[in-house]
Amino acid sequence: MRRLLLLSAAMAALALPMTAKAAEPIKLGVLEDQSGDFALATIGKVHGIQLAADEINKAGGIAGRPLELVIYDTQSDNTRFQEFMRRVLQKDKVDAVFAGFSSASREAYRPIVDQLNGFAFYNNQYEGGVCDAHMIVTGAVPEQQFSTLIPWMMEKFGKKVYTIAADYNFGQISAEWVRNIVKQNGGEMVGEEFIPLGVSQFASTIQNIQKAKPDILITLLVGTAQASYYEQAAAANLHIPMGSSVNVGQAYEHKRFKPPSLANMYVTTNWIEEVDDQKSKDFVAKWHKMFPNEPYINQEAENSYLAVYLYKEMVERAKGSTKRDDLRKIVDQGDLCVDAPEGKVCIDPKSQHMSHTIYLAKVNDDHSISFPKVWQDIKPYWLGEAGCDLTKKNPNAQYTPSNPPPKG
Amino acid sequence: MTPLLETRKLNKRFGGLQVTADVDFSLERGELHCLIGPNGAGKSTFFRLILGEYEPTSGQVFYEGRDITTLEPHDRIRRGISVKFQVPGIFKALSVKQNLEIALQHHLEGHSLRGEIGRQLDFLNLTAEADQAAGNLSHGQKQWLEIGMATSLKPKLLLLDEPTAGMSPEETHATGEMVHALRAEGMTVLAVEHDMAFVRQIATRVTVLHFGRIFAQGSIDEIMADDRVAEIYLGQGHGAPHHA
Amino acid sequence: MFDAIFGFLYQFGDASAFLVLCASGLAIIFGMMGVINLAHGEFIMAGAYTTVTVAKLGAPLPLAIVCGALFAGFVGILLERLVIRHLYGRPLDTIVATWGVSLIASQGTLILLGPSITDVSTPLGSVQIGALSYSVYRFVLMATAVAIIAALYLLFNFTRFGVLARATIQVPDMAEALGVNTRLIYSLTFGIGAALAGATGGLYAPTMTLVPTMGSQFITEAFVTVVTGGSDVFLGTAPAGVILGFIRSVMTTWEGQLAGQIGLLIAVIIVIRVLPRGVSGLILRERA
Amino acid sequence: MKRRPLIVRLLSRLEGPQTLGRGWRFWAGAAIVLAAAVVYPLLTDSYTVGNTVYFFNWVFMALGLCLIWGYGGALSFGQTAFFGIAGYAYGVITLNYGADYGLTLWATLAAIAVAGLVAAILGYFLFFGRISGVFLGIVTLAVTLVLERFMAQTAGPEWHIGSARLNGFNGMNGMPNLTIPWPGEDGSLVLAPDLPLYYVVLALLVIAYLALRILVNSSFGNVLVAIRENPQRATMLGYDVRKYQLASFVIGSALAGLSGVLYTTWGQYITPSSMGITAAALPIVWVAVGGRSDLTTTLLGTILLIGGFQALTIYGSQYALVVMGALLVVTVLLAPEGLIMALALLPQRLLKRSARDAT
Repeated sequence: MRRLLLLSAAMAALALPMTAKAAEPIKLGVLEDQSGDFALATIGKVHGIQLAADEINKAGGIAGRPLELVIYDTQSDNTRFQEFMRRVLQKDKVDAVFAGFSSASREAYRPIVDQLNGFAFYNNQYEGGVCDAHMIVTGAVPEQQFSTLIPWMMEKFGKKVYTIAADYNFGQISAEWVRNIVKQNGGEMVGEEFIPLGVSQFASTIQNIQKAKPDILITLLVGTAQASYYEQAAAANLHIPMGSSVNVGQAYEHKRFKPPSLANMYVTTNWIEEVDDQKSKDFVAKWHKMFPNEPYINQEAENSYLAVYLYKEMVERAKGSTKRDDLRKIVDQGDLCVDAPEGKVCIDPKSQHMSHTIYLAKVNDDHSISFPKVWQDIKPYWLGEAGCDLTKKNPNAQYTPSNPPPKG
Repeated sequence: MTPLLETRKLNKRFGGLQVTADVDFSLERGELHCLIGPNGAGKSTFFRLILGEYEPTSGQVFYEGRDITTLEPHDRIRRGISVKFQVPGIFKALSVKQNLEIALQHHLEGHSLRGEIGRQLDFLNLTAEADQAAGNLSHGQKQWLEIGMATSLKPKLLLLDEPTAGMSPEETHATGEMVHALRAEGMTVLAVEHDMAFVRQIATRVTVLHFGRIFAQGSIDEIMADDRVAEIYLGQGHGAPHHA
Repeated sequence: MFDAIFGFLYQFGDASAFLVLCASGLAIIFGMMGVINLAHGEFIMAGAYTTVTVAKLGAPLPLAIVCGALFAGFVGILLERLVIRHLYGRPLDTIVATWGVSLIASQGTLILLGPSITDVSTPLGSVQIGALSYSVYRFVLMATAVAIIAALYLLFNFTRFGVLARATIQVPDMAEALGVNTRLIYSLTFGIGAALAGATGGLYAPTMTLVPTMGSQFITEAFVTVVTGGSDVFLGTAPAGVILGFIRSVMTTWEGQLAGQIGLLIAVIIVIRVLPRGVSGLILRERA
Repeated sequence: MKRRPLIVRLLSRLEGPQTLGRGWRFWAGAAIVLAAAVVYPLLTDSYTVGNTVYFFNWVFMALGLCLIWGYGGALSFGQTAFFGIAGYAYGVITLNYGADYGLTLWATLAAIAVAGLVAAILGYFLFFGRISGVFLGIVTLAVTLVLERFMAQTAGPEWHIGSARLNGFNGMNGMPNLTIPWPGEDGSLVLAPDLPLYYVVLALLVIAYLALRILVNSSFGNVLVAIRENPQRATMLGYDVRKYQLASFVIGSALAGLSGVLYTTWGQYITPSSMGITAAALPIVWVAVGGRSDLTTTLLGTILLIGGFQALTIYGSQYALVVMGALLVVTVLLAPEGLIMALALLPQRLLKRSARDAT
């Protein structure tokens, strides 16, 4: 009897640290722009993370540990990202950070993540090329969006392409992708124009396009100012089929602008709220239950949502460890996937970017959305092929097609 | 011997308006020269031309025989010209002491600077107000402070633009004494003045400007005796030189 | 050839109209009253939001724009009473105050009305001229710019208020002595400036996306134009708008949008260097 | 009469009519504050230390603006231009030549020199062109905006200086931290945003502050305030106003450059938006709210405001910007001479009032 008591006491003693550990929450830092220029597209990202965390905690947390969010508003201001990335990593001591909308903000915090040896998730579609072991990217990249969009449109509308793009990294690099893919598919660039951020008047651009008479217009315009283009083009009676990788899926212009200014635009996105299959419907329903007056659930919101589940998957497969090295070992196994609203998506070990289901969304005259085509499991192939292999070495750099990783 | 200051055919036109016309003026060393004339006769403009604040439309300014027409204002000051403006030009927010220090620190520093400031304060009897903001001084005190600053530069030529404007007769007289004292120190003085009592008190020579031209020149008595001068003042209605 | 020329003229007119419109309100507030109003963009935003809201209630666009202007004007007068009034003679402090106001306005709008509101589409359709088609509404904007400048000219030169306002602003004490209610004049003048900003917002609302931070898209151009113009609204702002509009459209057609923007700014730097008192300074000197 | 040695004369300039605070009380207080600043990083965590360094980084730009605007009376709206130029210059140099042999220190000096040089050229153009008042503000603003918009579009690989890519709007990153040669196994000490960097920046701050105090209380400072008060009179006392304004502009801009370098090394990142209109407005706000007419109030005000704004953003969520705005408006209305200045003058005023009541 006495022995048994002793035994049980011993067991309790053994169990105690376990349970204590179990109770201790896993902390996720969340740095997103909830005010300022980008708020429009990013408030949903925070909600996505909150929704996922809520579900996970209701279901018993990650490896038995509850998920705790540490959220800061970065005000669309790069310096805030620098301040708060240090804060979440050093003061709040979070296990991982979900951060950033604009590429500039990502580049602003990346050195700090590397320096403090943190682990960050960038849940945003972007110009691609970040080869950094401290980063997981769940957003779509150009090769996923353009290798699908451009050939399909050239097939349908013709081979003369005109690009207007925001005059900064995203626009310039995306335009480079368009150029290359058009060439590969035997098309012709009849024009390319770069618009400085913040420009809201497009008289000259519209004329140039009219003169060039393209079959397809690729619009890579970014920011609320440049979005004015569509209204102004429509008013000038410019109705060329448009293709884009940023519109609709991010700032839901089709909901905000009066029809038909966006009519006949084709966008490749890895998910938007209009996707009509049961899974997406349920997801949207869950969402609106928690955030009844969400104006729109965009692809970045879905990326952020699935990122939380991706992290859960990693940690649980790493037997509850949240150490970056342990988690990267899981990534290296090459079969790290989650089941997202858009379907099954997996992480590519070489680049730590994510494969996606790519939906071709067509904006109709009444700005309703239809999906002429869906591509399953489109891989972020470029970085890996170009020579970024994080399983071997970590250059902490961002590459572009015209500035690829050094060979060898 | 070359005159201290000389202007040749000095013209200033603002658009269509001729403010000074072919002014040939010369000032000998040691003079106490008064410049009078009805309002708008171009007296202040003439000062600004001498100081280099305005660029003449045509003509030249000579100082100690050297052509200074194209010289920057501060260079002219450094060559020994100094001015006291009509509206007291002082540093209102700064203390009286500091006002003087800024004027004196050109050629003095350390103990000698502090000593000279003290001397000046006595001379201007502003010792009591030394640490007050210059803006709080009475009008007359402001005038004197500025004269003090202007003379601290030890100029050869001192320009006074209505030094007694707004002063009581007593203050005006005291100012007159001050001017004589300065002359005794070897300064040449050119003053724009309306108060004929003051002019009589100090002037060794008087020049009358009218419509930007030199209208008459001579001793105070000659000018007083000149009916044409009386006319232009009467013609203009006010500011007539009252025979003192 | 014709297309090229007409196309350029259209761009030129369009750019000038934009500059004149977004500067006119500021020209009065800054040019006449010397208040550096960094919240100018937020007045424009207020005008745009009001216009769109009213239009969505079914009012015809012109009426909606008038409402936008009135609302902005009202807010302007309010601001003048509460804040600006205490800052006359301290132009540099108005920078800080109005910057604060603009922060409150844009973030407040975000909190109250959300990150964006749906706009109204551009009226009047398009017209084919030569090979190119143009938005008719842009021509309306150009015409309006001219009309507004003309109206201001009449207001400030031929109405009692205008004369009093100019008197007040040039020689406050004198006006005071003459028994003019200078405080009223000031707030009215400020109100007019704000109303013009509001009108600008209303006019461009159908051509732009409406977000709380939209004001920032106008502010730089507005200041640049006003300062190039100098203190006089009519002899300054209008010509400056035209000149800068010309430079911008030339640079844009020649080298693209970036060149247009940078060209604009560099032109301003040079103009100020050559004419420290702005274009109106030059014109006034010539007239004198 | 024999002149006192230079050092004594300099020290005697530490206090004077142009600066608040004199006598042993003030300096004792200052010593206590400094002591606290030296000790406290040992009592707190490395985040707070790094974050405090971040606050300090900006103060140099504010002090520079205080000199140009508060003392010289010339409002520059474009100090961020020099901040950015120096930041990029540091990036270009270090990305090309690395961080060994204390090179980052030379890079820092070079970057500041570049900023100063640009300021000298621009300043010559401005002040010798007799541009003043608001026009000065707008021109300097235009300059910084031109730089921002130009840099924003330099994303392509063709935009590089040596092996350093400008990298457009995304900004330039990966430049090394400040690194000083140090006896030890790897022969150098990397100043990551932690204790060592803290002490270096603190030292720089103390030096800059004291040096500026000496400067503004010197004859140079006298002339500077004279120009602010009445440029015509200053000219008519034989001073070349333009030269003094230019000098203060260059010194102030060099300090902005120092801020730029420190910021760049702190986050190993510099971006065009640090030259944008918002960034450009901030220093003016700090200086104006702190109290532009004095170095001490500017120093305290700047740190207080940056820290306060950050705190607001952390705890005030989306209302942060609204509160900030309100704060600015209220300050300008209730404490025109600046928040800190108002506090500094409060005691005297109370004394005055009580004196008045007594009589």
